[in-house]
Amino acid sequence: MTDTPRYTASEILAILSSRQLKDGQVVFAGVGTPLLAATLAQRLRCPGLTILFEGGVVGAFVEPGKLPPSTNDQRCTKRANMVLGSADVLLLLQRGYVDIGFMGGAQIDQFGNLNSSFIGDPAAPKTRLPGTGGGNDISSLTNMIVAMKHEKRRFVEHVDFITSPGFIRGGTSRAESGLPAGGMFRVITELAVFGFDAETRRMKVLALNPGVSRENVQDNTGFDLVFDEQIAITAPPTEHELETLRMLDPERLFTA
Amino acid sequence: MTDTPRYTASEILAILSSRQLKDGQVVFAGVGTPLLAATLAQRLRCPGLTILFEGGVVGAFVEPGKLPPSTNDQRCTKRANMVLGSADVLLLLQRGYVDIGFMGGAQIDQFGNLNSSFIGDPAAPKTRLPGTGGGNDISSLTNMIVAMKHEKRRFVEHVDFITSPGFIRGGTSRAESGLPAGGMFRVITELAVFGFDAETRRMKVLALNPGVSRENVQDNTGFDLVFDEQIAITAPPTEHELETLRMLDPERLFTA
Amino acid sequence: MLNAQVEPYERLRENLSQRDRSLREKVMTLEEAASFVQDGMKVGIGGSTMSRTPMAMIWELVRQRRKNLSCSRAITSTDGDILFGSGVSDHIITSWFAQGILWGLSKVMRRHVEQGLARYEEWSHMAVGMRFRAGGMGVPFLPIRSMLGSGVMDQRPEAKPIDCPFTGEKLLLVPALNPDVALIHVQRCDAYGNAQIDGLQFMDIDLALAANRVILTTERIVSNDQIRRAPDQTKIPFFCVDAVVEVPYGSAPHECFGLYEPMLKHMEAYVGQVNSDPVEGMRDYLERYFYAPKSWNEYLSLIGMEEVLEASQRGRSIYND
Amino acid sequence: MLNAQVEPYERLRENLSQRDRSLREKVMTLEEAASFVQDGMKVGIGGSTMSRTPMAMIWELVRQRRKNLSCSRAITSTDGDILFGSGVSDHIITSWFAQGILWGLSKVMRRHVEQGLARYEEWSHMAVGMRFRAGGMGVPFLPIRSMLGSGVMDQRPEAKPIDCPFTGEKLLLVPALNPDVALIHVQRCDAYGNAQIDGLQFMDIDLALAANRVILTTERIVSNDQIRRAPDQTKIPFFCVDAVVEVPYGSAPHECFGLYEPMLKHMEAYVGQVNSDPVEGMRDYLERYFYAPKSWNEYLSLIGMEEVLEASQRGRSIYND
Repeated sequence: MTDTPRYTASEILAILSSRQLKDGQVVFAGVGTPLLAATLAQRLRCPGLTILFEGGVVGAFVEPGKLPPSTNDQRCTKRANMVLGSADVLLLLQRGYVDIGFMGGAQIDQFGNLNSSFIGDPAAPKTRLPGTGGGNDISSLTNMIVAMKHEKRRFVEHVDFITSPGFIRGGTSRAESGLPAGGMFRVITELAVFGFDAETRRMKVLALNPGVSRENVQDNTGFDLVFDEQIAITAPPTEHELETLRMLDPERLFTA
Repeated sequence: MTDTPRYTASEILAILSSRQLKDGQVVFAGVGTPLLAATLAQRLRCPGLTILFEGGVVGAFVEPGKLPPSTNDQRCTKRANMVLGSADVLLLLQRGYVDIGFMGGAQIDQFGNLNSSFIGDPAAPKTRLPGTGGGNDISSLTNMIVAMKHEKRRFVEHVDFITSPGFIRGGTSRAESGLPAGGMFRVITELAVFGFDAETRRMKVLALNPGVSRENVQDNTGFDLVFDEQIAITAPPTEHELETLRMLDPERLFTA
Repeated sequence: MLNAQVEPYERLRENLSQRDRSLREKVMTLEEAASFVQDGMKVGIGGSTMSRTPMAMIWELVRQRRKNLSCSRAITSTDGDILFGSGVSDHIITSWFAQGILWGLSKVMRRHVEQGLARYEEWSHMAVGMRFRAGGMGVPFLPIRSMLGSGVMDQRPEAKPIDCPFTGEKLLLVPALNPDVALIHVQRCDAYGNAQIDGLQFMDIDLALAANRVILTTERIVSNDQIRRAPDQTKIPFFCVDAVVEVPYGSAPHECFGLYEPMLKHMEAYVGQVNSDPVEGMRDYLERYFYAPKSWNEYLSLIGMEEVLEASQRGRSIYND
Repeated sequence: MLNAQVEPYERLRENLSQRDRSLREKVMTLEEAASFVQDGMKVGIGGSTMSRTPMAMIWELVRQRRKNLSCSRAITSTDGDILFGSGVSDHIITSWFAQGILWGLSKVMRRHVEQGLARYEEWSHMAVGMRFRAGGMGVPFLPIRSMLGSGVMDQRPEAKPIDCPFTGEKLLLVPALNPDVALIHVQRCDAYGNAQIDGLQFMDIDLALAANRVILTTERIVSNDQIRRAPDQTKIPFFCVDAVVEVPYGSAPHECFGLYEPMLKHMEAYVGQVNSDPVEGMRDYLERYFYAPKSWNEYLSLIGMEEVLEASQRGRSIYND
């Protein structure tokens, strides 16, 4: 495949994530790869994609080269349809107006639970991580896409702490915890695209990224992976995808 | 007292009501006499009086000759400091930002309870009145001044229905009902100014309007009145008060 | 049974997930928009008293002879008379119901309620607001500190007094109200339904978020670019909106902030007519102003050019120094 | 004991009735305004992450060596580092605490929390917002549908899971948060404290209503006439405000919507310095930028004219087509 353009792990993450979005969706995006991927989707295939940001923004069109350093910066409001309070934009999720929540992740487990609070015992943590932000609210209240780096220490059997709930302990435990709506939909890494089994709610591989083997993925994962019956191979990033991505983030803030 | 200017019952009601307000207060005013009296107080003695309206207005300065037909009309916003939602302006009362609530009344009882919902049995009413509007909220959440016409059928021992609570059944019954703050402060009529006993919470006459006798007041009241030990005689409206009032309401919408 | 009136969360979410919330043009006529309102539905009405009443949409529902609607509104004015008098509604949830403070009691309301032809369900004004707000937030209730100790509370078994689990204080929980459809009139919106409201917003934002469908009528449809130039002023996002209808003077004879004040001569004549005979007076008024005109513009011309222009002059003056 | 953190309603009302809420000028200096903040108080901080941070007021509190403040904020950035690192605060209630997504973890926060020098009390972002909102509404709690089933909820016995009395659904009641003082930075206000906020408002309106005292810092003090010309844009009414301080660039090195973006060179140098040595690096930074300057303007000149102007150029560009 000598014609395949060269790309970084961050770039394929952003591009494959953007492919998960559909035109017309209302997407609540976190900063970093999610924001970049949602903006990329808007430019490539989804002009009617509506992006919400935690800072209180509905329908932003972020400018190329002016990616905001957080979702609470004024750059997030560029050409927005509406600005509103931070709590109010989260309440839109609770009411059900949002199709997809789209976040990064520090640590994930087999049921799609995310940890961004503590490494080690929360009472005496090895590392105090930044915490949930809107992550807990978003993952509690809508369907989630998570884009994250694939490392063994990040893909664990059980997270040290559930910051943002996936399917909790699998099965029906999410609904029983008081979260009848939403749940993990996709996890995208530089190695593969994952979904979740409809019954057990365990993570499973849906597609391998180009040039990645089953063993590659399993070796980088801290629990036994389920593979879908028919594993697809994802098409590599196109020149057009890469060019557009690089136009959006010329300083490589999020695609280094 | 041949020098005393002539005035209508509505006019003395508005003027005596306006005298109850103090500069610097935050006053939640209903339409009609309250709005007119609060505006009059602003013009005469209280340039720092802040008027709130149910439609969602903070700090209005209503224009002479342009009295709004309701507190939900745009005229209420003239030279306002802030406009906000109708529920939000009522929440300011609940939080405690408002000094005085100021309303009219259709029917009142000895404990200052107001009825603007039903004459007769609520299940089969003789007359269905307009209802509470913000009245129940205002009287539940702050100190009240009520301006109303003095008629025997309006001043009753027990109202047919408590739309806007005064002291409920007197004593500590208001606080026990879940209303620890606020309560009736003054009732102003064309005959007298009333307060409420600190213990029994029964209505009592504080001052008689000029030319009005104790018997006049009692004869027009449907329950036995308590008279304060020292009954004052209210000073009659001044020329300046009347002129200003008539300038504000030249079409006599609320002072006929 | 009483609790049945609070929509279970899963049903609310299911309704919303079925709704097309994508960015799409949804401009249509009054006739087309009326199809969202079916007999027996719960209908939330925007504005308050005589302000930003979605009168053109109500006019259309009367013409299409909808019935048994359960309507809710902050404060109800002559719109409530029309809803009861036309037979469109037999149940109104509100805090105050008369034609306007200038005119005393509504004989139309009195006749319907006192004779048991229709129900006026009274809540405090804040309670109505908190019911829409709970609906808009996706929670089943909100706590308030009013209505306690009053007859208004005694009449409302739908609300639940509780002892606060944090402080032991008495509170009243008011149930969420999620209308099937909301009718809201605004100064301007784009073809997608991003709506900007000038001046008093009343309970319209909460109502728009709470309802399962929203019909917007608007004085003007503007470009999406114009909306994006002032995103602070957008009060209702497009994904809450299912229909956009451009209807200049769509609140007449009521007012629309910054554009026109109430058409008080028409209102006075109306009040005189229906209060002197709430049956025949109303029948005649509906025939003449609601059923007979061929279009909303013909209705406006019956109100009269002079009155419309004079109301506009007063309406615009709010922006004068 | 846990419930003791929710202010009883009677105490809230008593506090407010003692407060001078009259229409009066309240312009003062940073030094004077700081007197409203006493050691050990609960302090709510406006803005979010790097936006409309009331940095000048924080700077003054550090200079005056306040201590043991319990601070709350939507999202905490380098302001939190400064509060912990200076010893002003040993407890922060927030949903996210790092310097900014660009720089990874805050070594300052990690050192304080992991060594038990200070507490980071984590709530979900919406929960922080609903805690301020309950406080601003004068109710002891609000119900939410997030945090359930998570470790975040398990760590927060202050919140109460309940079965909804209307629907039987699981809900979480989050307790009202009424800070003793709120620090809020705005684009403009008048001498009375009527404040207008452009762009993102974050949780500042709820915070202002919830707090028992509010210190406003503002880029400009404008006339009351100017406020009254755009009452739609007023977000905080004067009677919530106890002090008004005019401080141009009062959020530096963070941003203020429409005026300046973050001063990222300064931020990067800061992050490099404190993360390489969270003790000495912080001590040196505070000495140089917080204790040494004679005035806020001198602090700004240490950040540097070029960086301030460049941030302003980027800030204003949000209004460019």
